[in-house]
Amino acid sequence: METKEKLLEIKNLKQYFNAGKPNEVKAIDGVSFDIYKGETLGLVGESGCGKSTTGRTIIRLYDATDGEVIFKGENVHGKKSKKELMKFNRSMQMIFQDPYASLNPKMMVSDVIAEGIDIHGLAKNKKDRMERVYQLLETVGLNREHANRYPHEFSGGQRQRIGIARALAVQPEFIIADEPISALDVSIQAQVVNLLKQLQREKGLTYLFIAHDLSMVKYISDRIGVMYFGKLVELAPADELYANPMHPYTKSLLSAIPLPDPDFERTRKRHSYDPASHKYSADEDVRMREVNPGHFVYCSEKEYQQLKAASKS
Amino acid sequence: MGKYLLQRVFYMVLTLFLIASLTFFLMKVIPGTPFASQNKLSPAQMEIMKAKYGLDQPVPVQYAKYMGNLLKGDFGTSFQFSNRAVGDLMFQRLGPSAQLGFQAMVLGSVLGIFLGVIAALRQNSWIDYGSTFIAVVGKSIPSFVFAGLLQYYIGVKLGWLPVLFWKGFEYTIMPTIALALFPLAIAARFMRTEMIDVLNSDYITLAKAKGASFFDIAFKHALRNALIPVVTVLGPVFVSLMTGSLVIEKIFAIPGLGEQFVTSITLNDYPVIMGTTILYSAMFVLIILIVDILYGVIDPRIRLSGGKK
Amino acid sequence: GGNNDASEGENNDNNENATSDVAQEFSMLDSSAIPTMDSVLAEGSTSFTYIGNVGEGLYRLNQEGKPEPAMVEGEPEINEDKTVFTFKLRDAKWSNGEPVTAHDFVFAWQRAIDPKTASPYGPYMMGGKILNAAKITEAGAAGKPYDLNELGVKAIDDKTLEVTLEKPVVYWEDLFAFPSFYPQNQKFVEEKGDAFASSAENLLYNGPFKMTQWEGTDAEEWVLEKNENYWDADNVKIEKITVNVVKDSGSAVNAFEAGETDMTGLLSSDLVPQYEGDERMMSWLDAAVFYLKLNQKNEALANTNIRKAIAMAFNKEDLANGILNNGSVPANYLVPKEFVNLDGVDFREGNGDMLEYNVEEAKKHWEAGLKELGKTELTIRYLGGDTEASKKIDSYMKNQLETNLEGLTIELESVPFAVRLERDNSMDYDIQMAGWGPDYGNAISFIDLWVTNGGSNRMGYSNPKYDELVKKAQGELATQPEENFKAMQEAERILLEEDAGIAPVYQRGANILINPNLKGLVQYQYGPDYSFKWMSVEGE
Amino acid sequence: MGQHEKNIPKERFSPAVIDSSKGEEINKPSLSFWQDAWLRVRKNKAAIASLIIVGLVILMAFIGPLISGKDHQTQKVAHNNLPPRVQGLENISWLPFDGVKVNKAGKEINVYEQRNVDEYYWFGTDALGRDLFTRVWKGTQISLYIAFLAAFIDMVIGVAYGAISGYFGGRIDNIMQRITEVLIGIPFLVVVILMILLLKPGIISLTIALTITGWVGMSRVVRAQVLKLKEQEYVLASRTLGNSHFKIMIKHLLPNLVGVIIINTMFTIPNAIFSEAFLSFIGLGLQDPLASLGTLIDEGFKVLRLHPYQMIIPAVVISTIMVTFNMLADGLRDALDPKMRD
Amino acid sequence: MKNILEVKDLHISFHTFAGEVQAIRGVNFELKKGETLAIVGESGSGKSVTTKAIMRLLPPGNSEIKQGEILFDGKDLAKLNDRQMQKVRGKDISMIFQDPMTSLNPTMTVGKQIMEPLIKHQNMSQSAAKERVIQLLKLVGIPNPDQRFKQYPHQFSGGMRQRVVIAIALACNPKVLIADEPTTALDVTIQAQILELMKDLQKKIDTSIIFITHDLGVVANVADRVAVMYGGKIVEIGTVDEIFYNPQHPYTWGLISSMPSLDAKDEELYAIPGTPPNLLNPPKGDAFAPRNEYAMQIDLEEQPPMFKVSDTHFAATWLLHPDAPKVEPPAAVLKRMKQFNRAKK
Ligand SMILES: Nc1ncnc2c1ncn2[C@@H]1O[C@H](COP(=O)(O)OP(=O)(O)OP(=O)(O)O)[C@@H](O)[C@H]1O
Ligand SMILES: Nc1ncnc2c1ncn2[C@@H]1O[C@H](COP(=O)(O)OP(=O)(O)OP(=O)(O)O)[C@@H](O)[C@H]1O
Ligand SMILES: [Mg+2]
Ligand SMILES: [Mg+2]
Repeated sequence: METKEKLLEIKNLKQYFNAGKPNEVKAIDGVSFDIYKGETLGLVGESGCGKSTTGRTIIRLYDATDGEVIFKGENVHGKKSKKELMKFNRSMQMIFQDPYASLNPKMMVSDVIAEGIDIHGLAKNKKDRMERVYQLLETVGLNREHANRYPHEFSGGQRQRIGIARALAVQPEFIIADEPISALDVSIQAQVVNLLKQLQREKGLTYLFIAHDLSMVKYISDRIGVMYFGKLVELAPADELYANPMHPYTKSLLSAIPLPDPDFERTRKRHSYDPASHKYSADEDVRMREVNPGHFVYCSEKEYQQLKAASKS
Repeated sequence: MGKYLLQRVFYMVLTLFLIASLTFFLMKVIPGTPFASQNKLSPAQMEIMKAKYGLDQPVPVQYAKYMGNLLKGDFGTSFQFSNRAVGDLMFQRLGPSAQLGFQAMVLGSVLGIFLGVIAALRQNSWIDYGSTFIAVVGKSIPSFVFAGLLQYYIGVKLGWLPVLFWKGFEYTIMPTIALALFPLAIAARFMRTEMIDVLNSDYITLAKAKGASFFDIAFKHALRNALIPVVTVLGPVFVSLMTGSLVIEKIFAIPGLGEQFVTSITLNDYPVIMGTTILYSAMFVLIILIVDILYGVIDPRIRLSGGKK
Repeated sequence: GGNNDASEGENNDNNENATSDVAQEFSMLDSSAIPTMDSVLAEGSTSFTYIGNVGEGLYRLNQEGKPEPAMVEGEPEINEDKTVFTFKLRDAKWSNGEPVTAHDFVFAWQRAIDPKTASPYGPYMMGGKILNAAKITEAGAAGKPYDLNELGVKAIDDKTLEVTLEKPVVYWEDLFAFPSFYPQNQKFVEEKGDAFASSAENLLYNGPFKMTQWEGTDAEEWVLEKNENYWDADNVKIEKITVNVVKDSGSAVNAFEAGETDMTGLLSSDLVPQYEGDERMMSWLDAAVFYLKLNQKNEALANTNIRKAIAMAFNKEDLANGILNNGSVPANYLVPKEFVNLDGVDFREGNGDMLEYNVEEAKKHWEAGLKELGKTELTIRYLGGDTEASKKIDSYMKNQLETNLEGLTIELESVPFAVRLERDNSMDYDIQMAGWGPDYGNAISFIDLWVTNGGSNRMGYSNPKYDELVKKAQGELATQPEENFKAMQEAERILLEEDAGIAPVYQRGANILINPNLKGLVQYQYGPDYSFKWMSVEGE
Repeated sequence: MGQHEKNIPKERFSPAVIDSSKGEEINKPSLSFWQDAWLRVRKNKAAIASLIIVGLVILMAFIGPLISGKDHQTQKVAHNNLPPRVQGLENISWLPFDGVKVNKAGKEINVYEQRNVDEYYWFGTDALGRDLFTRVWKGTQISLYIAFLAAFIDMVIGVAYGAISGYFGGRIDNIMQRITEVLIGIPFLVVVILMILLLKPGIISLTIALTITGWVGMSRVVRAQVLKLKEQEYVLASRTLGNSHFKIMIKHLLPNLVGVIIINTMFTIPNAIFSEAFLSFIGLGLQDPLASLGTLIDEGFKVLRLHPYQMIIPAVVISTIMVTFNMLADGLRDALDPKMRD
Repeated sequence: MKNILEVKDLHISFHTFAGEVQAIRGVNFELKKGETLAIVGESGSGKSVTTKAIMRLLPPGNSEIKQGEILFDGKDLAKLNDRQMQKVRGKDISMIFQDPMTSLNPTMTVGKQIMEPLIKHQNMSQSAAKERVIQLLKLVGIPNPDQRFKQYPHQFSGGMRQRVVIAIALACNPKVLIADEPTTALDVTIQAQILELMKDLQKKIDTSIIFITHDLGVVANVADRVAVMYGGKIVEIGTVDEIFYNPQHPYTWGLISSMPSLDAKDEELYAIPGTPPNLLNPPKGDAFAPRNEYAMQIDLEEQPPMFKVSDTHFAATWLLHPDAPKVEPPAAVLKRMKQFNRAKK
């Protein structure tokens, strides 16, 4: 994995809402990780732990309170000229969760998809523009006839694919997918996941895949990060995380996911997680530590030693 | 909560200051003279008159003086009513206006809310259309027409109620009814919309699933929730009612603020115009604050967090 | 009014019988609050009316509207020049029992002229008439020192008042009957300080009535009760009058119909036709005349022909009878009908109609005027009022003028009263409908309006002949009633017939509803609107 | 749930040919947002009736003055205060179009015969002898003009103000909201009077005056809506694509605000008409000979007992306009408001 | 076991301006005492409508029960009037909805909301009801019930609110509890807690539960029997093991194989192509046919009847017709079937 090229480096990223006010929310509180070119990094965690905020801060929808996001060697949040911004906007894109809210109900599908093409002037003329739209529609498994219909005429899965087509229109390298399937029917989820995988293969895309459905995340991701209350608590290759969860929160999370297997469910044992169980003292240096190669856990030095010992045995 | 209130009060004062300043300078731009006998006055006399009311000084000086006095609670003296402190004048007249406004508000909003609830419960039935119709017609008949007809038929022809004046409760009935039409119309219309909205919400479905009766659903569950937005709309309406309705006060000969205000405007009685504007605005921001506090009473979500969001 | 003395006496006798079973009290409506009860500060007819009923000056207007001695006992001594008057005061008392003295007059008059008081009517009524009044005002305005004792009024002793005029004044009795010249008790005024005249308790009364309830200048209700200390109290029948303010004329009528009041304020003209022929409606002709002011600063209106054309081009008859329909009469004059007479001959009889409605003539003048101006069409601004009534009239005027004078466009501007005053003051208008009600019973009250640069002129009218006549009427002819009358009639003729300086429109009719049981109401054409002194309530 | 015993021909169990592209076929009728809204409006009978009546009133406002054959400002004092009389209807005594007036004594008199008038004044005449039919429709024209102009400016300022305030949020929003607070803190009457006094009295200053505070309501509604909309994912998507704020407002926010804007406008219109009538009452309305329904009602009210038709007719017209606009607004809201959808 | 609820040949339509939506087109099932029946299926397949029909909570304006019976304790709920139905709701049958954030009245204290059905159906006094509420709150695992009683919904977290809703539903010990996606809006960890709670409570008061969900994992966790709905019909019904390990309907196959299994990584997920049918004009034949890769001619022409697989297991697919060709289910399903057959042996 060391040979892989770093596409994105996130360093000590912080995002506080209403900073300084009584209703301050530390949505992200010092998160660091890297994303390598061509991989899929899954991000899981319970609702409100800051997953979406992380994604949105990376793509500059929010101005980071602190920390850096370095994309291909450049700080995303630094001052940028209009041209640089445009370039950045082309290389990083986002897919959203809600297939209903993510498409402007008053715009025709062709205009939705072509929005990026128009903004970046990618089409030579009207005909070229439509050609590109048709091509994108086909890429995501829809057909040309859909171009001049309105979003509300589509099912959730179809809408989600339109959203993907919109993101693809500017030919990005990196896509943040914020729970792209959690609002979809089980039978439709697979369509979208397959599409994402296929696109990754064909176009060498890199994904940050945010979800709370761990089984799907495991299926699609190379590595998985687990977030808890604005902090990344564990980061490991997908299989490793499942096989060998180290942080108690990860363990609890894994134990809570129901599997479509009655036999298994009958014997399931749930672990609960109590953050107080760590008993960190104030001066302890709690941070991400690499317990196994590529497997990072948020822990104190003491816990680190214990984990290290446990994983060896 | 305390801090929040403090902040609100600060904004209130700031708003009032801006309004006072704005009105003051606007007042200086309006053409016209406050001296009714102007065309009988010699130039020398005009000088003397202006000097008496301080109108001979440069505008910034007048402004500074006015604001200084205002801080001391002194609104100046009226031009049209000699010897009369604007403060006294206003507060004395505020009484009848406020009473009338309050009565009309209570009558209008209670009836209006009732009408709106009924309309929403029987959406698209003849009751619904009927109450909408009443509400709209109520709003579209100019109040002077309604008040005039009321006065003539109830007061003169039937002799049920006194025609004019402000001398006791029975004197307030007709003007209250005439004035109540406006809040009634507004309350009815907003209530209907909000009620329909609320009736479609999940917790109403859950209430039904609990086996709650029609009555319980309408009045125990839906009403209070639907009231929250209606209160916002009615707040400013309340202020405008409290500060007096020119038309109603004129027709029923009520010594109120509204009628006084218009007279002062037509006579260019600057101190009264200024004073009334400030009073009106003060009541306005105060009522907004009260509405916000009222929100808390109706909506526990706001009560405890001390502010929206 | 109009009852003669004999019948009045009979009435009084009858009333004495009637009083036993009918309460001598009534209620009435007025259309506005009393802006002030301080006779020195008063400037409007509402104030004058109530001040006039609770106070009294050297003279009082009688049932015929003529001044007769009131606070004075008998005729004054008048010097040769008719400029120094020595009055003997009668034994009268204030409502608190103190005597009314000559000092009270001196105090009030000095107070009225004092620039510190800034009274609007004091200097207006005194300036140029009472010795040194104008001088004090000028000094005050310029910020120079002045001496109130220079004013031509002196108390020789408690009961003797000496008044010195600047020059003879024909209508001096009127002047001394006017509320601005009423006495005030120095001790009382100074004791009360700022509170003086701020409510019923802070006033003293020397007239037929006293106020027993009045909470201040914006009070909407007040009560007058008979003043037992009044010197002529024996002749005052009414015990109590309750007055309420109702601004809306329609509401007032409703209250009257419902029996809630015995007398309304003036009816708006819309309501008058409804009561045509009704015994409850009392109508009379006001001394107020309405006319178009033609601003001669305007190039076109500087042309006499154009002015004449305009003055003759509207049908006054139709306006008065068809549109106003409230007893108003067309005015082909400036000095109103039934206002002043000399030995029983009305002013109007000497000076006939002028500037009558005559389309033919108007057109001729119009053509001529246009030719002189070298124009074929004119646009003229018309400054109108913003009340319903004035809008109707203005609209009619516009229509008439435009129809009858080809090429004329009238631009109507309806503005509130305060704005009109200001525009008038700065002469920012072309044509304006204005009216004038007199302050004393002499034609000069109208005639002196249009002297060059006069305070009320404000339309650039100037004619030396006219100025000369007015000056004579006020000066050397002041003591010769006949010549004086002639001079004023000539001045009016010049103003209207020669110059068409203004275009008279109508003389206002006034109407109120009054309970037929109420007798003896007297209306005045200047100063107070009414006197209640001689009223009584009759049984059914 | 019994087993199916019927014998079925074998060939029917052969694999079906299914066009895979058909899998994504949409067989719902293609309805754009507007078609959909129209279908909903159409279901609402009251709204449709209102729409038709509004149409008729607008039509009459324009052709009424033409078909009467009379002018709205010609005065004929000899013909003043005539009650309505309509050809053909004049002999139907229970209709108020027979030119008959009841005098005080309760006797009916035909004013037309009494005054020797041959002409027919369908709605009668006013105090100056002007034809009321023409004046009523001219007045309707003006009332509608005022209403629409006020609504238009309200729409432009209110929408822009609300959208900017809501979209940029933060400090800008705070300042802008304070400004509106100050604006609505000053009594409507003061603002209006100041406007009318500063500008020349007349229809334009009236419009501006009505507009100055009128838009605040709109801006609040729009702001609230924008606050919601700007967090919508399609707006975020557009931002990640690099769209400018201005374009986002135009392309994404505005079209989705159309519903609330229309609804609000529908409420602004009767309000403007109403305010104008109120201003007429206090004498700050239009300049004669222009008349609006408000001024006509005001004039008519003064002589209600003598000439009732002078008020009743314009009052009926104004009430009709108000009722229908309000009904229409209700219908549109039900149709356009996403909350009201199933 | 006794059937507590029987739904027979239920047809429900909605009248919309676009036409008649035939949301439910002949649904049959029964619910036994004490069991949990899970209903799974495509969004829009009619799960909620079915259960709302049982509660008679369909919007009164535009919905219509066209035919069929809903037999509860022998009486047909479809024929009750509003007043009679009010006595059933909350007492015999109660319901939990998907979104705990919106299903509580924001302006009423939590205690009051739980008390309401107690006072209404069991004529309890205020104080007795209050005591019971506190008991209930304890039962659903809310700490400090005395204090919580007086609080408002917004002072509760999502999971706690759903517990409150459950407390309301269970207040009168209903015979049937309908839970329409009760955990979809919750986090997995909280979901797990709620599921455990429901199972616990079911044991205690022996209610029958109808549990609607999309999540097959949840189904595996809670259900005794499972009904699979598609296009307004039940297409397969059986015990949880039968549905998971021996599914017969191609739609059930699709559902099961579109879930990634924890070990399979690189193989592509099975995706059901196409979109659900439009119930405005439902297809003549099997509604699933256009998306069914095993579809036969007859599927397009005629709706399949319920074929019996076992005493407890039925499926509506022509593939079960004796004359139909034998087809190979997707790999993921095959694997499960093998496991099942092994287990059976
Ligand atoms: N614009 C905002 N202003 C204030 N607080 C915010 C804002 N956006 C998010 N938050 C808060 O930040 C925290 C993290 O939110 P975020 O949306 O990133 O969570 P998430 O992990 O994506 O949750 P979910 O799984 O529900 O999508 C939450 O507590 C949320 O309330
Ligand atoms: N009020 C309504 N008016 C018209 N159609 C409706 C209405 N309610 C439901 N439907 C239709 O009935 C069908 C079944 O809906 P239902 O809500 O039962 O689906 P569901 O299986 O519960 O789906 P989900 O999993 O999304 O909750 C859908 O096609 C839906 O469009
Ligand atoms: Mg999120
Ligand atoms: Mg559902």
